[in-house]
Amino acid sequence: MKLFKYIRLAISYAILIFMVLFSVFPLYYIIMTSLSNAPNLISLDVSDLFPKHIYFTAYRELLTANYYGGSFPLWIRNSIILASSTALISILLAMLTGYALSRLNIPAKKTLAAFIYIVTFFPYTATAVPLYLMFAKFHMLNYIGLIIAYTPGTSIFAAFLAKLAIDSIPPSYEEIAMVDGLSRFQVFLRIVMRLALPIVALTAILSFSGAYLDFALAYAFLLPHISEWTATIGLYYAAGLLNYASAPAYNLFAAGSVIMGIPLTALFIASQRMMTRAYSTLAGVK
Amino acid sequence: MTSSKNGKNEDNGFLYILPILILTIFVFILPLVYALYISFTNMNLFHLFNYNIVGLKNYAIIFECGYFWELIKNTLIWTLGSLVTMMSLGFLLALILNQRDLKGKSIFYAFLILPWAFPGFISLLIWQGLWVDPYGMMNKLILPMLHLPRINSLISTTDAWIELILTNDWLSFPYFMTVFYSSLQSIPHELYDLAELDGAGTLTKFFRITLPSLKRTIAFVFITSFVFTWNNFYPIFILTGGGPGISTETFIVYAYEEAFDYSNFALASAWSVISTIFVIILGLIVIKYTHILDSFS
Amino acid sequence: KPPSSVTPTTTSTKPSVSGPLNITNATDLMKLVGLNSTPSSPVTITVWNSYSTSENQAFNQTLAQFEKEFPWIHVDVTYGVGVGCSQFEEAAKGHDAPIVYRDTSNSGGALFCAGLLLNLSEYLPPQVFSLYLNCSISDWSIGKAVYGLPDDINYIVMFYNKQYVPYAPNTTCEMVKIAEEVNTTDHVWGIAYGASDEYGYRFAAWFAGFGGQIFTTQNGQVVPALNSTAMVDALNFWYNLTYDLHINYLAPSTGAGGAEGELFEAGKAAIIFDGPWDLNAYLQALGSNLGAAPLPVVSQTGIRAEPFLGATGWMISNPSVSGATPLQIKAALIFILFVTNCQSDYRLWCIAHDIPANKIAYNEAMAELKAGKLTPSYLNQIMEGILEQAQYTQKFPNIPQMAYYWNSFHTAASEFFAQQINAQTAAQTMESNFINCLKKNGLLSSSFEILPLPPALIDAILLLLSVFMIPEIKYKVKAL
Amino acid sequence: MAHVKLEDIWKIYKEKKKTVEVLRGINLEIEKGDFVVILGPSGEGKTTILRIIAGLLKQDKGHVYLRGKLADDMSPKDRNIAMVPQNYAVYPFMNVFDNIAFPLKIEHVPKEEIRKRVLEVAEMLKIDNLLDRKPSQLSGGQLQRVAIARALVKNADIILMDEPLSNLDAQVRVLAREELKELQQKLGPTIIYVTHDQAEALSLATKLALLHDGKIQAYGDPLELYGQPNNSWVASFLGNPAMNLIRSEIAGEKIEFDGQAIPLPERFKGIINSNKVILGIRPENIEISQDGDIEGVVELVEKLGSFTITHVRVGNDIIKVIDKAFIKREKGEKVKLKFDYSRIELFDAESGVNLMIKNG
Amino acid sequence: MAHVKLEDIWKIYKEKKKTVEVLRGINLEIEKGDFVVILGPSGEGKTTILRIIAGLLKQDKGHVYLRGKLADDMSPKDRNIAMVPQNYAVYPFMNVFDNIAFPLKIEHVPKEEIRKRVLEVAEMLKIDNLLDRKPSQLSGGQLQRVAIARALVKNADIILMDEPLSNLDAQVRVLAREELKELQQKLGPTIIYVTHDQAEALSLATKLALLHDGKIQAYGDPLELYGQPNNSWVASFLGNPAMNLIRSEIAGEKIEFDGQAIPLPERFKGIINSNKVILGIRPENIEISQDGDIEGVVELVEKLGSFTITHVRVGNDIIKVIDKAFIKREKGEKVKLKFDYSRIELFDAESGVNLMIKNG
Ligand SMILES: Nc1ncnc2c1ncn2[C@@H]1O[C@H](COP(=O)(O)OP(=O)(O)OP(=O)(O)O)[C@@H](O)[C@H]1O
Ligand SMILES: Nc1ncnc2c1ncn2[C@@H]1O[C@H](COP(=O)(O)OP(=O)(O)OP(=O)(O)O)[C@@H](O)[C@H]1O
Ligand SMILES: [Mg+2]
Ligand SMILES: [Mg+2]
Repeated sequence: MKLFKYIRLAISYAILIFMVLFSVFPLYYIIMTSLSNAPNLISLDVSDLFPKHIYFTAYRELLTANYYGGSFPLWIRNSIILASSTALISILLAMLTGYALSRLNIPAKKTLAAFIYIVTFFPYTATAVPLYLMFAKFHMLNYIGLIIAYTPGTSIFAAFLAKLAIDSIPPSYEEIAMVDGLSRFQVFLRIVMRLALPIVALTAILSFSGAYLDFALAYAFLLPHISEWTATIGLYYAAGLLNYASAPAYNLFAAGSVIMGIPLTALFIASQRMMTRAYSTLAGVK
Repeated sequence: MTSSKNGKNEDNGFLYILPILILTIFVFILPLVYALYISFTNMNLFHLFNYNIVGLKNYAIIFECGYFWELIKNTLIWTLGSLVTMMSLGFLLALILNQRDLKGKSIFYAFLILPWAFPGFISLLIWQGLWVDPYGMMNKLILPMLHLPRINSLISTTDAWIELILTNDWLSFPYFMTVFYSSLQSIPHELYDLAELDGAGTLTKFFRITLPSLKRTIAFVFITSFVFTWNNFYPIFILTGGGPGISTETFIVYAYEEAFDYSNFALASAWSVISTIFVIILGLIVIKYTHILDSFS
Repeated sequence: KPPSSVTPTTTSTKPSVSGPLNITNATDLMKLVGLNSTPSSPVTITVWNSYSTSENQAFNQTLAQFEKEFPWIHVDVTYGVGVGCSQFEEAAKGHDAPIVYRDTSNSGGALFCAGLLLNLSEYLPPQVFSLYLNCSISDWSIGKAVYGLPDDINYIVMFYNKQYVPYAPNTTCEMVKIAEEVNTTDHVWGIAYGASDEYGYRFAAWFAGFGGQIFTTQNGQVVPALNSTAMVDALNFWYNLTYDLHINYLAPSTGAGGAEGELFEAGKAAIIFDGPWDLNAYLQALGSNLGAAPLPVVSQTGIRAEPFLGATGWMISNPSVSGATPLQIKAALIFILFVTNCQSDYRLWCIAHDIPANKIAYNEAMAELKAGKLTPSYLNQIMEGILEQAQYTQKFPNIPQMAYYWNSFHTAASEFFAQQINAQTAAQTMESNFINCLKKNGLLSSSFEILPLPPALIDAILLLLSVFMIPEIKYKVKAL
Repeated sequence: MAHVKLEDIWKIYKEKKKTVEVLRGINLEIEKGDFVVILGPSGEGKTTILRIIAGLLKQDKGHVYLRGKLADDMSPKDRNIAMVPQNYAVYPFMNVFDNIAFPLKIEHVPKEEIRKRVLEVAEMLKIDNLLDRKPSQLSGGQLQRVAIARALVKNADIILMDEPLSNLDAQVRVLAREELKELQQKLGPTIIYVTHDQAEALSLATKLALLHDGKIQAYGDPLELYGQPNNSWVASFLGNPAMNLIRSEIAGEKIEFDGQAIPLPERFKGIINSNKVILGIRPENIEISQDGDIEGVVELVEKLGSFTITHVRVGNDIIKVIDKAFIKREKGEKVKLKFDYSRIELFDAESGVNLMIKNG
Repeated sequence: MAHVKLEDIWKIYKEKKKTVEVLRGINLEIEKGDFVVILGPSGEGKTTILRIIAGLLKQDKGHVYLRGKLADDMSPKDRNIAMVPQNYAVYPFMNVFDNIAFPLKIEHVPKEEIRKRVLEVAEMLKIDNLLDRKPSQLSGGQLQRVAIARALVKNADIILMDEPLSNLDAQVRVLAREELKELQQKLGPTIIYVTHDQAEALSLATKLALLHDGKIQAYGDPLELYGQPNNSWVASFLGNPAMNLIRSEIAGEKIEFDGQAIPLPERFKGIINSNKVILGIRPENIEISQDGDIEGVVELVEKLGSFTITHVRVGNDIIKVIDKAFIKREKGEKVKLKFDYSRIELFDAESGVNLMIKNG
């Protein structure tokens, strides 16, 4: 009994440690690349894993260089604004939809739910060009357009989780607030969203990182104005990955992604506890 | 589920789902209808404006081109291979983390979600470098250390799949781990107590309680991730480019090439439409047999 | 970074102009496009610029000068446009294309054939085109039409590491011998060439060296000619180096950013084939050990391996996709003439080592090299090697058919180098893939008839879709 | 003028195929300051009534009047009602202070005023030392006080309470009940209180409403209803153990059942016209005693501390008797039962109506 | 030989910084066929005890003996114990049949045999018509039967039940209680039953164990414990309303409190050596009567149907009295109380020990 327990724990820790190494190793590699000045992804020796010199040139360049009206800090700022707005709107949409599906009367609810769900199965390759053309027609090749294009996917996915989560919240929380003088919508904002916080956190993370890291759509929409670029586009450009007529500067690319990774990782770690609860309503007791 | 019963309100909820409906129409349905329409035309770079309806020609091309079935097979290998491995890996880690007597859970967890929290576009490039045979660390250090044969995706289709799927696993296991971890935590421990009392061993408990309890979770993430992986082409694009030959090329990679390399928008749309019909059929089968949407009735 | 001594200041090194046309000042330029006086109201032109970051340093100087000379033209520049035309196509389809666009000549060829670009020969006198190297302008012509003005030419050359390679091999036999020696004595790869990750750009040089041609003409129709002994030989040549002699490292990715280049930079490969665009990376890594020379003569055939000569350049969209007014077109013409004039082109050479396409700038560069003016001095020899290659190049086929070559080649080649098919099969596959692609896209008469699609069928498809999505309908259908 | 008045309220739930008529014509008039308890088995629609009064649910038919005014079209927030929901619904993400202050914050009461009122109510309910805690750190009893405090702080004159004590320990429940009663007497609001617990209903109510079958079966003084139930359902429902109900026949001056006969009390004479009746007598009104006139056999003895319930088989009926705590009886023992004839009730065998009330 | 024996069981939970000693030396001997109820307030460790007996939790100190054998190192499955957990833990994803059959399936009982035994148990518990249903389609009462059926089907001779009736309606609960009792009498297993509901404890237990402060405070026949609590905590806990406990002083032959004095009953004479005591008397052993000798004022009247609890203020103490149901009393009325001296208990004021038991 005891022995079994020790063996089980030993195996568990072994797997965990192995997996942590597996997870962290490529990231370590990225950080190292970002701290080198002769970017080399491939022909490293094992001894090079512990570099003798550390260069901050890539960071310095990214943080100080001006690219004809754009600069990496500016792009990061743009990205954060764009991604946060996307996250906010996705949350709102997901929760609204989840709330409606859970609490309110909607004709043909199941059909509607299945329908909007299945619609998201369509691949980007099918919708990319039409989407661009449509948005061009409506003069929405800008942040608003991007936000509109980003939100529904995550929102629909999250709405399903939100629905299940709201199902498991006793309605009396809302009712008491209504009796106390809030309108239904205010109740939704102030009470329901707060009670379904794990789903809100998950939605926030998924939609934030989706918008924050997107390249293809942002590039198509925002290309003309360098000052409006997002960090991803800027990074591709600054590191020379958009143009074959220059060798890619992987150290810049790595440094940029490390800088970009900081807010994202912070967000993940911060909402770790929420995320580990986000799916609980799916499991177990119905 | 009395809560949803008692909580139901007479209010018309239509207003609440109107925003998502409008956006869905705008962002999915209209482009889709347009894509469907394009797939019946000959729109390409040379007929960008003056294209005509060519009927089912594009679909005929697809079925006659000879690699349709090869692409289906590849897409299934890619999708199922990735999904099965990353779900199992995520599940295993979730089970490990869910042990009550394990210490340092949140620290392990924080490290383990890092691949998810890091910009994927650079991770893929790094992985491309790691897999280079014999110079990348995977082949130089890790695989030899584990006494495993080296992997070279340039000369072997099997190696190419291993490389693709392992990389995709790295990118995605944190998500599955999170999902399963959070679901596992919500299974009442009394269920296990009781089974243990009745003489259930670890395996019995796993198969008779854990798995059935997570059925809904598994179904839900399976179907969403199935679609996502089916439609995800960046890893293939960056790591193997579909090679050797077209042995790791999937529907979507192919459609992407048609659209963006050959500018044949019509054919690309037709590929996408066919691909989508496949996902939908598979998706509906999963939905039907797992009753995943039942809680919406 | 380029050596600082050659960085020009706009005033000091101004190459003298000679030739049939004099377009060095603003009024000349305006006259050339038919403007006799400065227009009363300013115009804005949109410009998509696909320069790399270092090229943009030169471009921005040029731009500043341009705006000073033409204060009535406001240039709205979009930086960071990728080469390859998909972005432009989307914009064009949305009638939102830029007025001026820069891309490679083969992208431009496709766009021109699609009717998205202006035929410049209708707007500019023929003498203008003789300002550019003939090879570069021919890259930008289809038949009599010229659809863009080149600003650089490019091709691949052989880079080698002098530490391992005592002299630049002139034939493949020499190359193999050197590589074998490097292999045995220095224990590094003789050659690094990612043949299986190739889309046929580099390989085209070897194909030509074995006597092959990508296209031939049959009954007046352009058809692929990949299924030839030249292709089989060329493939087997590289196969032999890779698998029999083990002197070529089959790299998974090409160029300075790929495995090829990185091995070369790290001193783990002696020879690679790459273009001058990656020169900076190699210079930085190898310094005076870097050597450059033309691709060798293929010993079996006695023919030189000739790379594609490509040219990037500036083009003007058809007003139907950019909505440009005649005045804007004129401004655009002035702009592309200006950014490809000798001064601007020379500036690109100085700052980014682009090989000039402008004759005067090219000659100036050559003269500089001859005089050994570049510092550090070893750079002169490298650049000479690079420029020497220009004599041994083949015309880049800029016909629309070319777009379908790359993937057809790649698929079969990667399979071949994975040892899954033999060279004959690979050559056949390439060709049949190529032909299929052309047929699918209507560039070759095809067996795919236009299948009639009766309206009832459309209904049926839509119904089918809705049946999958909406259960209610399913029941109704059942009831029927 | 009734403070709260329900007039013929109907409520029908539609679920998939079937419809459930939960309320089928509820009429209720509640005076200001009443403590009305609505008692009924689970699932009979008690919560539904409260939600209709609060405006959270719309009745299908009938009218709600509040303070004399028709309230059908008032939204919940305009009805100035406070509510303690079935599960307290104390917001888990706010601390106790914020929970109590929430209704005031919604009304934009000034900060200082909020503080004052929250403290006042918290002191009254003896939770002023818990104001910083999160709900997860509170026991059931404390949670319930917070919920009540939140209802009181609004100074609403109508308070709805939905089984507020049902989650509490037995001990705590009794204490809470007493406090609640005192509070109501002190502050004087109209309270409508819903429960399925009789002891609670009887000890709290100034007026008791019994809900069954979608109708109010009885409404009035709790002890009167207890003593003289107006129909056999009320008799069988009210009281724990419930009233013994025995099918009997009137044979002249006798009531006969199970082969036994007891004299028909004087007060029933002349008003009985059917001869099949149901005899009702409460367990506490039966004594096991040698001079009893009904013979039976002890079937089961339930010892409950302060008293014992003895189940006595008489013919086909089981008659429950409340016995002294310390009497020892064996199963199978033969006993004699003595009814307190003055406390016998008779119900119509068909309609279940109390014959005394119907005819008297 | 005890069927189940707990010997000095200690259990300490470590949580982040603080450790909680939940069980601090539990001793308990349970005979075969006993129906032992462990009664204690919420959170005192009742579930913990059951889980230790079942082997699901390891005690930190002490031993568990099952059927005379040391069981400390037996795994749960070897203990042959059945259990009904606090929330039933009916597997939500199996139907009723599979739920009941689960323990048998694990033991690889043949299919036919499983069918037979499940049907048998299901019939016994009257759930044979529900076998196809999913748990989500069952009511609380039905769920509870399923949980019990699952425990019975194993034919284990030791069954642990953790508040199995706590989720049920008051009415249903009383019925379920009776059924459970009959079932135990019929099948004869040893049942260890945990609850915080006194009525349940008193009516079910053949032996009652009171848990408080990590110790068994009292163990024995429920009515004896009720009648003669061995310490003042037991007295205050057991009974609803609880025993009146009044701080008093012994002054010669008198017991004095609140300015009143009553004679010291004969049986205490000679065994009292401290003069500060706590006088305990149950509300049902006090009568309000003219010939009472203690004077008080009515403070509150709780009418509970079958009886009334009158709170009488005597000096600083409130004394509760169980009164007839129909007596009307007003707040403020002056009354006289008559104690049944034979039922008085005295406890030590310091240790709370029953002086009669301690010394006699
Ligand atoms: N939204 C709804 N749709 C359908 N049926 C409902 C709905 N709400 C309640 N019901 C049904 O109406 C009946 C009355 O419900 P209600 O909650 O008012 O009962 P209750 O008396 O408060 O019960 P409890 O004592 O269990 O709280 C129940 O049978 C319930 O199942
Ligand atoms: N795993 C644990 N870690 C720390 N403390 C625990 C743990 N399990 C229980 N406790 C604490 O031990 C005490 C006893 O818990 P237990 O569940 O045995 O009580 P209980 O008597 O069954 O209560 P209830 O009547 O509420 O079911 C409680 O205070 C509880 O908070
Ligand atoms: Mg209710
Ligand atoms: Mg417990």
